[in-house]
Amino acid sequence: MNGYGLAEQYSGISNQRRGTKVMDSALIPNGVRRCSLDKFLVALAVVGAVLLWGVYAMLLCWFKGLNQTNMNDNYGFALWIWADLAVIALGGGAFFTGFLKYIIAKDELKNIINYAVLIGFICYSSALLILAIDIGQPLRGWFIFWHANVHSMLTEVAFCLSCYFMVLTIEYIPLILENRQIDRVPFFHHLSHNMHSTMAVFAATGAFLSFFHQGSLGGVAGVLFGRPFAYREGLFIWPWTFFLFTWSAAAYGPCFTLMVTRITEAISGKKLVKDNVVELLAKISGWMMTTYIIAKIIDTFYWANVTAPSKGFNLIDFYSNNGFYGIWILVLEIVLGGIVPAAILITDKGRKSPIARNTAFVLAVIGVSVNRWVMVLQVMAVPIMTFDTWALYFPSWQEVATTILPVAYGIMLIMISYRYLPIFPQEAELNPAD
Amino acid sequence: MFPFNFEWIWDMSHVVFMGGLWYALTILGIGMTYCVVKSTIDAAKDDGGHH
Amino acid sequence: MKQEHGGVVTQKYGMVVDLDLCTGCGSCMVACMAENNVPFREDETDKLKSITWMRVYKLTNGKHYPETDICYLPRPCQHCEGSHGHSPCVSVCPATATDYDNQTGIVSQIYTRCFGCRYCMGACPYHARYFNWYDPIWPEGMERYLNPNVSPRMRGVVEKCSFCFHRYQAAKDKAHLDGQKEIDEDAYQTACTQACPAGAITFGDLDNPNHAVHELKKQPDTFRLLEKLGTNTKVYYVSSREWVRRAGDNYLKTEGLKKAVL
Amino acid sequence: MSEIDDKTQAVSEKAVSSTQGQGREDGGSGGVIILFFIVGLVASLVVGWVLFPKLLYSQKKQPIDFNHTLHNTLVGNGCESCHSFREDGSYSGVPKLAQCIECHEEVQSSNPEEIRFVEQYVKKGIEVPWLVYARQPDCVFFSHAAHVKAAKMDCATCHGPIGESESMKPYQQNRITGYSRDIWGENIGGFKKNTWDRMKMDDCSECHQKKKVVVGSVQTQKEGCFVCHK
Amino acid sequence: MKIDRRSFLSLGVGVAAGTALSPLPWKLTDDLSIWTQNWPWTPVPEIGESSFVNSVCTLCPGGCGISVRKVEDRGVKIEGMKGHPVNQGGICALGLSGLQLLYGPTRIKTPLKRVGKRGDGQWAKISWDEAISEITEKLDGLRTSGNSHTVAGIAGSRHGTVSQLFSRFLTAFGSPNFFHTPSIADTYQLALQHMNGVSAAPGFDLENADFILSFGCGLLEGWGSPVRMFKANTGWKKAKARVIQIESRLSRTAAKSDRWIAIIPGSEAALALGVAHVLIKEMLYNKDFVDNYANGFESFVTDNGEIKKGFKQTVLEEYSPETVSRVTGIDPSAIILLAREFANAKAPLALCGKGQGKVPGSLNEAMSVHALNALVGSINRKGGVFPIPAMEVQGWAEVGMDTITSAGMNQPRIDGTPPNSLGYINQLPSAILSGKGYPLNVLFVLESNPLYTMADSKTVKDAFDKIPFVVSLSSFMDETAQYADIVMPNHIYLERLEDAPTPMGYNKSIISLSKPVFKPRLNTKHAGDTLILLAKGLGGGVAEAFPWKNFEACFEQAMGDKMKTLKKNGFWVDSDAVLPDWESTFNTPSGKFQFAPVEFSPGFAPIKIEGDSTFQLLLIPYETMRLSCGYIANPPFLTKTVEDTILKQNDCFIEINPKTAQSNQLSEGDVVVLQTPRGQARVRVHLEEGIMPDMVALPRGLGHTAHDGYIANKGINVNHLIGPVQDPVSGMDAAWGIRAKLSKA
Repeated sequence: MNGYGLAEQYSGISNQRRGTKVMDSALIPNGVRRCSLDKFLVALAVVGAVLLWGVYAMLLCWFKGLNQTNMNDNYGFALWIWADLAVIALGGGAFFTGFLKYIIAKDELKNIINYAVLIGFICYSSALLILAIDIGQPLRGWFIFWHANVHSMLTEVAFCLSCYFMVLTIEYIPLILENRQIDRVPFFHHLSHNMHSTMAVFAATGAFLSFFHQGSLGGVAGVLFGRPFAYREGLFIWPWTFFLFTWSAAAYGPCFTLMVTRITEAISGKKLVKDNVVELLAKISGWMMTTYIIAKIIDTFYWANVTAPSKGFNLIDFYSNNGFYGIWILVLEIVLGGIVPAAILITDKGRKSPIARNTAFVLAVIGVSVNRWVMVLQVMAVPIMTFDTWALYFPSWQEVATTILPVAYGIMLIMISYRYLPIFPQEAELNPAD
Repeated sequence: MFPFNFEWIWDMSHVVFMGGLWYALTILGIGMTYCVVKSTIDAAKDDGGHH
Repeated sequence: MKQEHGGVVTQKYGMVVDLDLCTGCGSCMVACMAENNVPFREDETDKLKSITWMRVYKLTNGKHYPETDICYLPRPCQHCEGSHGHSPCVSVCPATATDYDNQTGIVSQIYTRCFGCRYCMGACPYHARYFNWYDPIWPEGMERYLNPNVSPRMRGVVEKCSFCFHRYQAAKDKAHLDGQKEIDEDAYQTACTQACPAGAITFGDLDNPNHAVHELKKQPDTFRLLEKLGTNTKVYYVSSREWVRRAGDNYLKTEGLKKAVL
Repeated sequence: MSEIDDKTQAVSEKAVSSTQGQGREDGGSGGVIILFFIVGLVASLVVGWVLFPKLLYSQKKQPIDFNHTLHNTLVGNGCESCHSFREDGSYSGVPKLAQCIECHEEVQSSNPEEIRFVEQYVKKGIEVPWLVYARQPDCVFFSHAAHVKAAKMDCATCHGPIGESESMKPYQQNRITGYSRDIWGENIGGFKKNTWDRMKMDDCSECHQKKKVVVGSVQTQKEGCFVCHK
Repeated sequence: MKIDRRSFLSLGVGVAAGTALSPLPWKLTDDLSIWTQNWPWTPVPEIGESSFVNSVCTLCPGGCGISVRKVEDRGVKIEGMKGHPVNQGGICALGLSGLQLLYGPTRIKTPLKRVGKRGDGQWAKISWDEAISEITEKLDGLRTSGNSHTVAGIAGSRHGTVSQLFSRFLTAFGSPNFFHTPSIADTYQLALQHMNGVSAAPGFDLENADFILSFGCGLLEGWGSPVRMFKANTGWKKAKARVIQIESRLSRTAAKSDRWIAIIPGSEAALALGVAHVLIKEMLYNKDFVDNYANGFESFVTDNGEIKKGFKQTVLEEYSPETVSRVTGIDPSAIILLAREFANAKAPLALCGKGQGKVPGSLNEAMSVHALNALVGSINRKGGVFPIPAMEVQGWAEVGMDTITSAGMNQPRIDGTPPNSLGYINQLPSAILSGKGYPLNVLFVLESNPLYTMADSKTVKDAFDKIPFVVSLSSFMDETAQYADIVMPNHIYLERLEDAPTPMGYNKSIISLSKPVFKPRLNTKHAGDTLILLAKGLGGGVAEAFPWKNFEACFEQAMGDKMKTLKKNGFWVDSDAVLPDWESTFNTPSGKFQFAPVEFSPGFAPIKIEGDSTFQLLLIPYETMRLSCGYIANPPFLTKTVEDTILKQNDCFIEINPKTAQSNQLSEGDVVVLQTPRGQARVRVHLEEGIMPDMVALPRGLGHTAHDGYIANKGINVNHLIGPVQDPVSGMDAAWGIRAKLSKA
């Protein structure tokens, strides 16, 4: 590698700044424009400050214990686990887009797959980080692997999550290797090339793993036969929520990818992905959502009329006598967060209208997040013994900060990746350099 | 996790579950090894070709 | 009705709690805390963070003055058998830190194995599981009263009632020394049973006709908590008051009270 | 490491740029690379297998150098003469001073260790702070009665031939866990030859599985966890 | 050979491979997780030989036998003693928490002398010799100046050897001012004195009664001997005996009773007489007893020639169900039904003494209830009430009276009661503050905490301010010890030799032996020994009255021949006592039971409690087994069992009927100011259907300001809000509540 001479040339404090700038521009992909380094660093610092706040809260949780949170014995699972489930559902765009691209061979999607992978990588690394904070004994976290109980849905989640994170890393690596400077190293150049050519195998493994861990996350709640609000009958060892979660992650994940793409476009002020790509993914997502929401409605009906009454509950018991969980939440989840975006995205007109399309993405993201919220927090809140009361909880700042931490980390990773890696293959074409 | 772990039993659950796990890990392992080895060879080839 | 399991006699320990006798005095709770090294802090009024393996609930009939009525219900871990030992909590624990033992019918909790994911707490409809949100610290000198038969827990793990299993172990030790194969009914009693000044709690092997619980659980006014969930618990309750029995489970408005399944 | 290149340098062909880079830095020979690999490998193996255990364990001397062999010849009932069961079935473990005094009220021999024992402990009525090699952590319940009385096992099966020792080996304590080294075993890799070489959970379970004591656990189809945990 | 970055890379790969192949990372991972399983700040209890030592619990007057489990010299658990006649193996929550008191931070470690302002908690550690000599010097001065009577003592009880030794100390010193913490037992004793003509405590044969009519007694709230009451209650349930609870609040007793009858508090005597009315009117009373063994049923002529209305006439004229209904708020038909059931029971028994019986209460009420028992013949018979003669110490020689002693003893008591009376501590503060009699110079406080337990704490504190020298012999840094000038810490109950006398209401004379289960762990001294040392320090006649070398000798002499049994069994029961019959046991002038003692006539003179009509609500204190409200403060375990509808963080809750709350525009959890004529406090609202409208209830046992962080500053001490109310008949405190009002904070 060729750094020695230059390092000498640019040594000296007065030259340091210039050197940094040169280094920065050398890393930026060819043929694209990026904002000034100063602007970039300021933005990075702002997000970094938020990240540090989150890190501080995280350290508090690790060193002082989970008393730093507002979780309690009724709310053993709270904000974090919701964030975990939501982030994994939203990161589902990666596996599903990969599945479509590599297995179903929807080739247009190559123009968005990089970003889908990056978002997935962020989501899954965040999920693992949150889990590491959430457990009471982080230094014993590896017991879940070593002393695994294969009957536990959480074991399945942990295994598949970790494996799938490996897949995402494998998918993300070639992207890093495509950096202008790294690519100059022959080994890395070839590695990138070879990994691309075997990607279908990795993507298939990823899809397989995702199917199971998304499902097991649904199973986490569905198998709780002591919690009639969550409990579902199912197929063999899998409760219906297992399939619903997989299906919804596949359906809603791409919406999140598309939403983040749109936000990136808005911030960078550039069109990054062509409309036909967006519309294709939106269409597939829309149909997935449609089928999912039908299944979800059937599930809700069956649960409300058969499962819950067999345990002595009426549907309304789960949505009354408390200050938060009203029937509105069911409407928000199914109608606003399900039927409406699905309806927009399966119609040509809806897909073609940027406003309608973007609204659908946002609604979809809300819809799936509400679903995950309900399946985690409402499960904990509903009283089961007749002499129990509703438990409501409000997160502590430490919980909020540690939940924002991955968001800040994600933004930083996107900023850096976008600046230095050729994430959007169509960018140069759509934004020709003058 | 491994058959020598205290919790391990040779039953359906373990074989299916852990089987799936090791299957996935094996694919990832072989895939990555293949990529690394092939890239090393490719890089060496480039090198040789140039001299 | 004793079951032979691999040539060894198995037991199914359980409790029958007479709610007509229980006065809600709290002795069982304190006996449990004292026996099992349950920690405490200066402020224990947040009951959602306060560890009491045995908790006495106050039930009311929901009627207005002066028709209102109160009943107290002590709730230890119910040691659910579920179906074939798959209690709500046991099958969900990812690290095998909690387990159902067919030999005694007791749901174990291994604190040093638990890594604090709290999934089991989410699974338990009885709130019988408690998380150590805080480091258990005893004021200087007070750690002297700690019982060496029960290991104090550390911050970040789940704990719960063990039916005073260490007392079973102690009874076994004595039986081994005396060359006996089985232990007597009164050789193994939980701390709460022993302390209850009203004698409301009876403990023993539910399957053993020589133990008092065997007959007591068959009383006509017996019920178990949340039977419809299929948790198949080993703690039976008795009450002569119908509203109390009905409070043991959820019923649709149209439903009548069902008899406990024995 | 930084890869700095002049921006003006043309890098349109990836292959070209990479060969350039390669060409410039290719100076090390294959032999050196392999040598460095081996140096790194061997060094870290030495650190891990030799140095690490030395650092990990602290060495403590027993307060008195006790001679088991000598005592064994003087008592009638083997180990149980001193390590006895209490009436409630619990095991007394290391004898208390009161038990030693039965013989050692006065100095019996010219052995300096015995003289020290009598002077420092017996006369002053202070318990000897023995360091117990086999002490399990607080979370473990172990029933000596079940093993010695019911299963009629030999002490040596778990404790080894300590009864034939003439001198007390140093007590090694893990600096991180506080455990005695005998729990993990003398071998840092955890390998063992004899039944008494290690006292970890797996070692207990190994024997229990062989003996097929009871199979009660739903999860492990072995013995219930509470059999050994408290 | 050229070393470049690739060589270093290679070295790194080698190191990584070697490390992975060495045990280092794996063992470290494992050890780190094991480290979390053995955190050095998580205590590991020491193992050792386990043993049980029997003793008796004296945390309350219940006198339960306990069995303390020890591991080597540590106490690890307190259990009920099997075979003890009082508690039969059972134990209450407070008794179970005893070791927290033994090892807890509220213990006083060494004698202390105040250095800062009173109550500031600034102390200098002093030696026992210094403490003794400082006090004897002061006492000697008072004695030689003829002011021996200006020394007073407050004891937790008037029974038991230590209390009697304390009383003896004051007598020998020359002061008549011995006070004790009173209870319903004192009122009962007076009732028995007047009606049965005996000086005795009441024994209730609860176990054999089949119909229990309880006038607000907290039978399951710690009344009498708590564990015995739980056992009795279980017996009643099994024998299908019926319990009727007359109380304004759905207490645990009321909840467990067969019928809860809500009553306007303070009108219990009226109800008792209303029931008597029906019994007499419907001729349901025991004619044999009334005709042959009782006096004063019919009107009679006194020695002075006055015609005195008999019980029958009074009751028939003034206590018809309708009249009584107006006062009590109970339906007339309910009263009639109650009377018929009471009369038809085989062994009916009426009881009084609200809550735990901590307040002596109205003598009228006690006598009315006692009369009710008499009407059905439940006096001196199985399942009834009979006298248990007080056990005086036999073995000690009479106190020799030198001139100073007799001069001092001839002074009137400071509370104005006759020299040999029980003394009324409730009148002590006002007596001190009024400045009418003589000033108090020294006050000794033993096993009691008047600054916390006495009604109207502020006035009590004002009175204490007037006493220049206060000596506490408490084991704990309680409110009174905190306010003392010198603290001479007593051994805690598990460390000392002592006797537990017959508990209140127990139906046999019994003494249980409290013996030192543990060696004293702090620099404390047995209060008995402290008293002996003080007496010896004073020399002369005082020392002569204390001839023992230590308390143990004194105790053995006091126990006499019972000592052997006590040592063997842990308790001594008067098994020779025969059940008194109706013929020979009434020691009244007539030799018969007195329905209408000449001095009194059972009637309903309601105790007027404080507060005018601007206070629209009634505040009543209530007691619970989960809160220790006497001298012993709540240990952490017990506080842990207190519901969050009683205490939340540092706020305590008032119970109020939802209807009353609604009319005051209050809802659950609201913060309000509770105001009474005696004071005000910030509390929170808890809606409770089980309380009469227009009332609020506050638990006793909260609101400590001293002790440690586990006890202090939790809730409100109800004694800040209520004042003592003097019973016009007996002079004892008869307050059952106070008028109050609520305003939003």
